Amino acid sequence: MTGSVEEFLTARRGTGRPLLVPYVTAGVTPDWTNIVRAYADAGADAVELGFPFSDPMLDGVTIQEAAGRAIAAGTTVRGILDEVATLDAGVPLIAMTYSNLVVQRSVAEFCAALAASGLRGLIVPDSPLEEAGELADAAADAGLDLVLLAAPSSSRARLREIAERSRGFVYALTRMGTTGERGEISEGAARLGRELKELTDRPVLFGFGVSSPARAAELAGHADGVVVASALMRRLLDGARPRELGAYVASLRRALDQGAR
Amino acid sequence: MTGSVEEFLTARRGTGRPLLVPYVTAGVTPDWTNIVRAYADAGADAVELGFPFSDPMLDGVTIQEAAGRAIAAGTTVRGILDEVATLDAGVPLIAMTYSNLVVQRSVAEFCAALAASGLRGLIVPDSPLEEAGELADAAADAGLDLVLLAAPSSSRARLREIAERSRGFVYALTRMGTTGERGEISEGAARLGRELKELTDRPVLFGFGVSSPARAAELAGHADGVVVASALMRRLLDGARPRELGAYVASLRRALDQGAR
Amino acid sequence: MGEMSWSGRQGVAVPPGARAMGDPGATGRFGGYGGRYVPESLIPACHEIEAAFRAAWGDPEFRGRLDTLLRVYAGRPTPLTPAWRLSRELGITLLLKREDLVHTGSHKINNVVGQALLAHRMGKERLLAETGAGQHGVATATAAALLGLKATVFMGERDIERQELNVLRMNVLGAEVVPVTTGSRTLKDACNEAMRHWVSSVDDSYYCVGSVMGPHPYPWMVREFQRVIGEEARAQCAAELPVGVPDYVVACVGGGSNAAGTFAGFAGTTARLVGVEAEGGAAATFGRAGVLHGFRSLVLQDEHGQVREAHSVAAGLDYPGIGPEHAHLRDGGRARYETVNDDEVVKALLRLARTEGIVAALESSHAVAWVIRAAGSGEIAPGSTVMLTLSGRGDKDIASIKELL
Amino acid sequence: MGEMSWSGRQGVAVPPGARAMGDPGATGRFGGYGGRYVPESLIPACHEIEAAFRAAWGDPEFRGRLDTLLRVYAGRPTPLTPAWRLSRELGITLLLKREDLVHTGSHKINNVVGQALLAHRMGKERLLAETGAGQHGVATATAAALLGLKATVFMGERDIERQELNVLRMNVLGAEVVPVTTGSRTLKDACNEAMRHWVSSVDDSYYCVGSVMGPHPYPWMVREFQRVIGEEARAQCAAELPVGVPDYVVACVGGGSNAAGTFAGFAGTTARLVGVEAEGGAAATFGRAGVLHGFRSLVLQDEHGQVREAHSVAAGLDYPGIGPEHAHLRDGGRARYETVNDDEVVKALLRLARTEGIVAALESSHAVAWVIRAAGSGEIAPGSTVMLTLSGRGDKDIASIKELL
Ligand SMILES: Cc1ncc(COP(=O)(O)O)c(C=O)c1O
Ligand SMILES: Cc1ncc(COP(=O)(O)O)c(C=O)c1O
Repeated sequence: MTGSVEEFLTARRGTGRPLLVPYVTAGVTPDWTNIVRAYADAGADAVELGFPFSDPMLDGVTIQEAAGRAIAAGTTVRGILDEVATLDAGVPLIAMTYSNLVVQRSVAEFCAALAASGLRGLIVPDSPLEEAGELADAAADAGLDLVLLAAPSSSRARLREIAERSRGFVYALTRMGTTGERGEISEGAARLGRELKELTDRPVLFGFGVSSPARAAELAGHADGVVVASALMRRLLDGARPRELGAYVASLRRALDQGAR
Repeated sequence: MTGSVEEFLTARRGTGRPLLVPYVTAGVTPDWTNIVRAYADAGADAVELGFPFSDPMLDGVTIQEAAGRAIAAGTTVRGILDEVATLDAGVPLIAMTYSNLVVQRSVAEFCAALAASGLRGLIVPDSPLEEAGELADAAADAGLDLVLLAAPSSSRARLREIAERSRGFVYALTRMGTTGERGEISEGAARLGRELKELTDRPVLFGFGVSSPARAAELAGHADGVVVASALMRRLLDGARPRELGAYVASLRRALDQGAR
Repeated sequence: MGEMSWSGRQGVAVPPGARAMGDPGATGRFGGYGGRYVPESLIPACHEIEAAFRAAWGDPEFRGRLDTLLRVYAGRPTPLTPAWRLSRELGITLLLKREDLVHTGSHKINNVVGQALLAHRMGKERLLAETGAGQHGVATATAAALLGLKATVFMGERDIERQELNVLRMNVLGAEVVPVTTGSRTLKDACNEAMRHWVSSVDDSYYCVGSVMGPHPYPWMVREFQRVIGEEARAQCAAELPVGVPDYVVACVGGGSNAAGTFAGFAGTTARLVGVEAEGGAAATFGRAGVLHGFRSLVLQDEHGQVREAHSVAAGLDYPGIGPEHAHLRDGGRARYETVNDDEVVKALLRLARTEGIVAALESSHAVAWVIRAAGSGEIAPGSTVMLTLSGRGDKDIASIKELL
Repeated sequence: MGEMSWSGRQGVAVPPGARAMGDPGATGRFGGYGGRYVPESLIPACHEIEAAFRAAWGDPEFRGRLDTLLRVYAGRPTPLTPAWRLSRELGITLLLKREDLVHTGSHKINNVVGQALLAHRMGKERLLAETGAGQHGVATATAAALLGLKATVFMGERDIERQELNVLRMNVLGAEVVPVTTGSRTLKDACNEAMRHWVSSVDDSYYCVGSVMGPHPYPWMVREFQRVIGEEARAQCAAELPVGVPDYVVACVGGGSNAAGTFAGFAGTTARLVGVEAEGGAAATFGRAGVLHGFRSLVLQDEHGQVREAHSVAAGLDYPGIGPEHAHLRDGGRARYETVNDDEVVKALLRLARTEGIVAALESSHAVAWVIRAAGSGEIAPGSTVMLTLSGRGDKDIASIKELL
């Protein structure tokens, strides 16, 4: 697999099918890399890889718990990168983590290490536009796509800037809240998707609260696809094996494909 | 028995023997009047009768407990007086109680009731010189001797006034403290006895902490006799019957008489 | 908030005002009440204290020292806070004199700093005190630490259980807390025990009485040390209120020290003075004349003259007597005394907490409860101004009202 | 007492002084620290708050209201109390800025009254807050009650156990206390949870941050609301001290709000500024640069960037970060940061209680412990003058130090 996240996703979008990006917390189980492979095999267009952090401010209980498990199991950035280096999933891998892990040495070093291991993108939810400048440069230098988040509360002016400065895709939050399955998709989600689509040609993906195949299909109708995290991680915490998680991703894939028809 | 406490005690003193005034809390047992009789039979020169009060500020634990028992058993001033009226002990009975019981209706009424029941004297430890004026008049009118207390802390001028205004005898406190057997007899006791004896011809009796026959004899050497309370009440609370209390008074009597020889 | 105007001009100098509550003279009599009903052994000490207090009170250096300590150490003057939201709900103007804000959390410190300075001046080494709610004990332990004196505090076993926090505070401050196991095991018995101990240690110990009670000069002296509450409040009202004087001046009454200090500042004005007692300890309402703890006053007692145990949710009001001057003010009609029950008190505490963010002591909440009731019934006319002394903060009571939430 | 002269001229007007700790501008940067590291969802709220604060802070009516509330409601100015006996023992002049005397018992109220007024002005209905020791939670519940707002307070389960009294106080004040069961179950996790809740309720809820932390404008705004401590103290020192300025200005540091407010008053003077952290939560000493709870600063973390749990006997100092401005002051050498251990702290609490009759909070006792150590070692030269901010009272800690007596 070559090319940037954005090139890859844009190409996939071109096939007319909504994009699907499932999430896994790196290190949450010893065989987590198998989960990545299972996602890819089940039709994921990219995989979001959570680098666990002790204080995940924007995560709900499910992903908090997954991160807690991974940290307790000794997961480190270095360890994840070593495993990623040997993992060829066939789709782009996008790191998602919090600023504190990114700034440890320097953002340039962090981005370079990610790229060297084969990661193609980066999401840092507590690094909004005004703090992302240096990071965006470092990511660009390393050849990583820095994905920015857009929220229902963002003004049109901010959305314009986010759409312009985001790389890979634009991560549209379905609602005001943390990750997690509970809570309604805000009415603003459709509006947010529409506005972003007006503002940019980049892929726009919805994330947060995509709790079922039906919900995924519905949301994909307002944008280019979805990111699914807590619904998968809850199943994993409840004991699901990579194969079962893959099957769930496949069911999401089917729902998206049918919804798009 | 006729005459005032003072006449009675002065006459007894004339026989050359130290005076002995044992104490009992009225109502502490159903047969408390037998204790009074046993005291008299054992050689008491007068008996101090405690009218129990809920808040006996100048009493130590032993007499507090005796008072508590008596009150719990339903003892009232009226009830005590009714029993006293039928009790001819052959020696003067002196009431000892706190101001609150004395002022209930009027001090005149209280004194008259005491006298009517045959009591001859009254001790009110929380009624010092400056508060005793009205009470002294009422007692005099009723024919009761109002006994005043003198303390080691009293100035010579106060002692003079106390000695002058006390009736029956002068109650000299052996020490600064409450009733009770514990605690040393203060060095000032001898001085206090001496000073009072210089100031008055009235009998001077020591009270507080007269905890043994030996102590009684020693103290009597500095004055005209002793009041013994806690040592008796402790025995009573420990289960002693009137006969045994009488025997203890007899032992005090013997010690005093021997000490005087 | 904000509907009621409030300039915030506080802490103004106290004007020398009408001193209607005056010197009770050598006999310490307030009408027929007061006096010095203590054993002869204590009479010299009472004389000595009276003489020392008269000298100190007339000595500008002593007054200056006391004043400095009250300001620089204890945090006076305390503000007069409008109860903005509760006032609106009740249709009156309710002003709170914030004794809850002084060091140690109640008005007791005003008195104790004064007495401790006096004891120090008299060369005493130890302070003795009785305590009910523990506030006076904490204040005494505090002043003892400040002046390098020892402190021994007598406290009923029942109060020790109810006010554990304050017991621990006294321990932390280095004071010895002596549990009193006699009688009702509350304040009344702690007073007896403190008196007994005082008799035997009067040479080096000073008995620091916690309210306007005890033998002369205590009721007078404690009122004088608490007068600062009323004088500050009077000056603050003068500066803040259109008419200068409130219609009502209200305070809770246990022994009656916060009320006496408050009333002293307003006795010479047109304000109606109201003392509020706990229903289960309402000596002014249900008491008869008697003698307890060294003074003559109204006392809760049975028909035979045995003193009753008081019962109140507020340990500091669990006292069967009332300061002698209050009995006198009642007889003369200058002040009136009302009662409220435990239930009203707890409700009042919660209501003030939730309308004003002020958690008052259960004792102080008695005054609040009466104002709520009287404003509700129209007894306090709509539009009236009420100055209420909030004698202390409720932290000490939180554990005991927990179950009632 | 009395060897040290003290005129008692307190509460003087605060002079407009050198404002060395200034406005961090639109980006909220203190050198390399600070910023606004929050999810995009919260950015509009942060902008809105910054704009509202800038407008309010420049609005005399808002300032007047805040000033009135601080004085008439919260009990400001607080006195500057000479620690007479401890000073003599240590051979220095130790002055205590008495934040323990303000309403609710700690400096937290200064900030909260300010933020609550701001939230009210912004039309918000609810205050959200995190709390460690519970003091900030109590202050928030208090201000919410005062202004008729709702309050939801997030508190770690471990702190709920340690500071039960404060939980009950919040309940009495009508606030909802939400136990936080994640992570170390202390302040850090309560912050995370408050942030998460804020994201989902940002329309009607205002996040009332409890220290100089969080995204811009909080660290700056909270310091400005706490500046009153330093400015009062500065004016009081000017009025009382021969040289006008103390040699040392010392405060404990959890997030760092009482220290920041104190330092702000003295930054433009020659005083040496010392922040004292708990050994087990000493981000300024043992931390590395990182990003936590929305700001960049020094953070206790392992080699991999996972944030460590702080450990201190003082719940309010159990925080693995430090306000960004402190990190900047440290880097620039304008302030230094020291650590003391739990044992020294408990000893210091008892020593102050027994020499001055002041039971300080465990948090505040950190500052006292350092002064005792530094005066003992000669690091603070004999004869020096030390101004120490006593951030709060120790009543909340009494139960937890019980075993240590
Ligand atoms: C807060 C508070 N208020 C009132 C009282 C009652 O005392 P007084 O009637 O003397 O003011 C107490 C007594 O402990 C108290 O702690
Ligand atoms: C009394 C007291 N002091 C200090 C602190 C620490 O906070 P900061 O460093 O923000 O002043 C706290 C926090 O709860 C506290 O309660």
